[in-house]
Amino acid sequence: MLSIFLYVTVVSLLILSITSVIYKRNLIKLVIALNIAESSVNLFFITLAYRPDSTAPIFTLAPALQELRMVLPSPQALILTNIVIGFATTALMLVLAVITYKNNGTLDIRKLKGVEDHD
Amino acid sequence: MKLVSLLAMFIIAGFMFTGIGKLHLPGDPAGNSNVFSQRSSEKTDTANISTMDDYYLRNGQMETGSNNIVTSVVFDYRGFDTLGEAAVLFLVVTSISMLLFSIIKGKDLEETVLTDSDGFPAGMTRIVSIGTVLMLPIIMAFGAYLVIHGHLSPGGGFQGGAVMATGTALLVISSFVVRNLQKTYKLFSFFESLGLTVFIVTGFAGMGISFLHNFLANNDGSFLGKVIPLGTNPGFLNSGGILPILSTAVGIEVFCGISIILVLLSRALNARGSQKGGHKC
Amino acid sequence: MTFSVVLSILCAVILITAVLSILFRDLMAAVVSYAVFGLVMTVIYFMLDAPDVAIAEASIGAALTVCIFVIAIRMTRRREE
Amino acid sequence: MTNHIPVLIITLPLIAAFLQPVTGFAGFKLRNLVIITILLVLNGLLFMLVPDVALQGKTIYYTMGASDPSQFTQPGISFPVRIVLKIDSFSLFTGIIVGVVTLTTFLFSTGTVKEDKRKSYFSTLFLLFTAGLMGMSFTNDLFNFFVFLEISSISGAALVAYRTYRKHAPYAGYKYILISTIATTFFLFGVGICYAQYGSFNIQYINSVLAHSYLDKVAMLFIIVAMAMKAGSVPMHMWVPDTYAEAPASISAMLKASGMVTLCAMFRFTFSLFGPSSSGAGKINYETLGWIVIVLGVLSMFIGVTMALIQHDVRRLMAFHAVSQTGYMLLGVGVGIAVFAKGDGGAAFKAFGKMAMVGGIFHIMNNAFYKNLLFLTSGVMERRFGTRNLNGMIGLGHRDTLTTVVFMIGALAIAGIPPFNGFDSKLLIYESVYKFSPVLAIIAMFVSVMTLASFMKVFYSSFMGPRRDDLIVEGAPLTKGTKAGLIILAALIILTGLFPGIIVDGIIEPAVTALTQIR
Repeated sequence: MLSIFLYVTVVSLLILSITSVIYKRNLIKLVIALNIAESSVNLFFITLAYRPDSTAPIFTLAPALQELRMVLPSPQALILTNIVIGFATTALMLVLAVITYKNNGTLDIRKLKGVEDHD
Repeated sequence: MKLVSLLAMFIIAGFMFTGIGKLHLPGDPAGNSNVFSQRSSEKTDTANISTMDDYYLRNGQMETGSNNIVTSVVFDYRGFDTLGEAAVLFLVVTSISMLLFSIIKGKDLEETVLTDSDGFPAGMTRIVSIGTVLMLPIIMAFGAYLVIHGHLSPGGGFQGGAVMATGTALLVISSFVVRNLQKTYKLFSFFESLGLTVFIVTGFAGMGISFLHNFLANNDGSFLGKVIPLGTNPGFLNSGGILPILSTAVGIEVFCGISIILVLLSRALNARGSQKGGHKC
Repeated sequence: MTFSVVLSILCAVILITAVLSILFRDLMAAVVSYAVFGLVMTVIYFMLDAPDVAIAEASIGAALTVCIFVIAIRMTRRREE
Repeated sequence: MTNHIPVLIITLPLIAAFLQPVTGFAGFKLRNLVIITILLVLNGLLFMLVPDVALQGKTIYYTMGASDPSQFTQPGISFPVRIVLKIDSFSLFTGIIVGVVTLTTFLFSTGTVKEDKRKSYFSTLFLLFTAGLMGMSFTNDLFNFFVFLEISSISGAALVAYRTYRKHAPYAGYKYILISTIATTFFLFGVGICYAQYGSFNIQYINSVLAHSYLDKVAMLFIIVAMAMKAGSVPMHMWVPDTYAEAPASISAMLKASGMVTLCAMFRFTFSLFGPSSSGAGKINYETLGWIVIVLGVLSMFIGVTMALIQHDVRRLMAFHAVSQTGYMLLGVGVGIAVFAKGDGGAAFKAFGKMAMVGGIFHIMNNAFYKNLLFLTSGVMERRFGTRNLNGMIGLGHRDTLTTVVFMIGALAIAGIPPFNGFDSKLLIYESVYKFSPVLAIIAMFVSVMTLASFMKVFYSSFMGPRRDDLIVEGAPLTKGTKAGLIILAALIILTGLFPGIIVDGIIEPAVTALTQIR
């Protein structure tokens, strides 16, 4: 039950963000949408790693039990990497959007369209 | 065109929603659920292991000398990914410098900030400035703690570096604009490069065996090589082999990299001619 | 049981904040909504036993990303056309 | 040291890039020299591997951080727990393309990209781009592939926007990174689904336990859509012309190489990841998949060349031809996929499917060379006339003999005229595709004729005609590095065209064998 909730959230976030990438026209709004897509991937991996009645994979904090269960460590490690990569991509996209605004005076994709031809 | 992409999106969504029911659900544990059952006391125990994560959970502590298995995966088993990730951050910092130095020009580099009579910046109220000054040491100390204790408690290079960078963000939003951008930039950029170089040199140091080999772990008594007991324990700071070194290198790199991004962006915001069309918030 | 209920409420909050951050035409409001999204995401990560990821998400997703978004919006214009 | 070659190939450009803030102070001549040396060393290392890997068919593994790096797994367990690099003939082939293209492109860019403060950033990003492409070629780990994909796409986007003073360059960079981010998100979803089932990220291990379940097909959909998006195949080709047109000429060439590497990765995922596993027969319907790839290929060929015919902007014209040429490779390999796992024990594959694949893969290499050359010459044209519009160019042939000659070579090669390399691979594709379906072969020939027409237009309008020195904006002669880049590529095209047998037997055929495991 619980897991279905999480997976449905993941897929809904992905669909929401891709649909808004298709329909939104503001460059900064697109960056927000892509961030949401990235978060959905992160949530997907963390959900994959989860096991009920377990502890975090850190022995310092773990209870001294005989029967020790832990969540899976490798998706968490990958998501750490992905979060930093996502931040980096966001920063670059925002800087490109800002310079586009400085050059063209608009952030609207429709107004930027069709200007690539001859110059 | 939009309709086509939307249609494609819905097809993919249909696949995903039908796929959910078939996914490995977090209720049924793949592999061995009990970490220590039938675990022999050898350094590497390969009996009764069916998945990669089982291997990490059962052997990570003894092989890398790190209590935090996530850190041992990040810096040891999948250290090459971490190198690539650090390269991505370096790459973005380089790109942003390249792009923003076309906006930030000449005089903007040494622009001085308006200050009030006590030397605080004039942009925000005194509460914000003093709050920043009080908060900053705490944030920095917490970040440094996260970096250094990465192999013992939650934390590590990325998290610590990012927390320390929120200190820079605090400075930026409370209008402590950096006085001499050129010098600050060079300093940060030098330390960022240094962090990365330390990382890759540590990787090459194990090259006698293989790249990024944890050659310092479990050398009893020597530098960072303390052997830790199996199971729950408080942990030792001088264990973990190359993990603390890599973690510190990445921490420095992430802190300096994100700081450069923030400082350059805020300076580009205050650069002449960019106020037009901007809004105060 | 409490765990499941809290988690499902948080999932609902996630979806609502995501939709709001897409729908708001005022970009600053959208970014604030995105910050709430990041914070709730942090809580979810913590509940799913991922403290390492939670710390990273708290500092990067909820603080630093929002900071650069705000700077970028101040350099351009605040409303969508 | 020889068994460390795989890791050296990826880390050498990384180290050089990380030290750029230090070496950048030493002056630009020294910096360029260091970078050229590193790229030469990379090529040398790659060719050192050719005898072992391509000719003898060995596979080299490199496990990061293990006590014995040349083993695929550790003793006692059946799956790898660390990141493994794998060099077989196919990844070596990809690596050689990257090596040659980066070397010639950097040589070219030493003369054409203005030496100023920002050039130091340019060379850093260039090195990281190289490292990303090399990593994509050699890694055998899905998440590691993702990281290198991000490295190459972010550096590509920043380099596309390099000339920020141009009005639309930043927007072109934005488009590129937007598409790349969507593609990488999809890719990561596919990786997650694979991980959810098999608990591993290693391509070879996943393939050995693949169950061909429904989820595998979903994962395959995600991964292949992501790769096709990034390679610029037809449904998602709209970003290609804008991006290629606004980038500096050398970066257009690099983007093309990146597209080729992505395409190679797509083929590798089709065969090495989702191919029939050693444990059981393939249950994924390869014929349908092959037909999807073929249809994408034919559409790419046709739409690309039709759009190219009406362009007046030389770079956009070449970008549309890039889309069209991608179609040939998809066609060749698609035919191979369609007959790959048919029930006749691989007889159809041995009869003509393998030849189609050899043609498609050979075309990747040829295309990387001549397309690179054409993009570089378009850079020279743009520099001379200060515009990309064909109407503003005339009579360049009177001044730049070298440029004229190499452009002619490139144009004839892309059109598939006999003594050049485009002919050899296209002939292989025509012959084998004709056995599969004659209509497809006829379409391919027709597209080839249209390509020739389009390049003749460019040649007549910009190189022929009266000498007009008043239109020339920049008349400085080409530097040695620039000339060297052009000449090396032209020589490679002619050599490959004259002796296709050596290349096909030495590199391409082993690559296809390594990909499909069918001898």
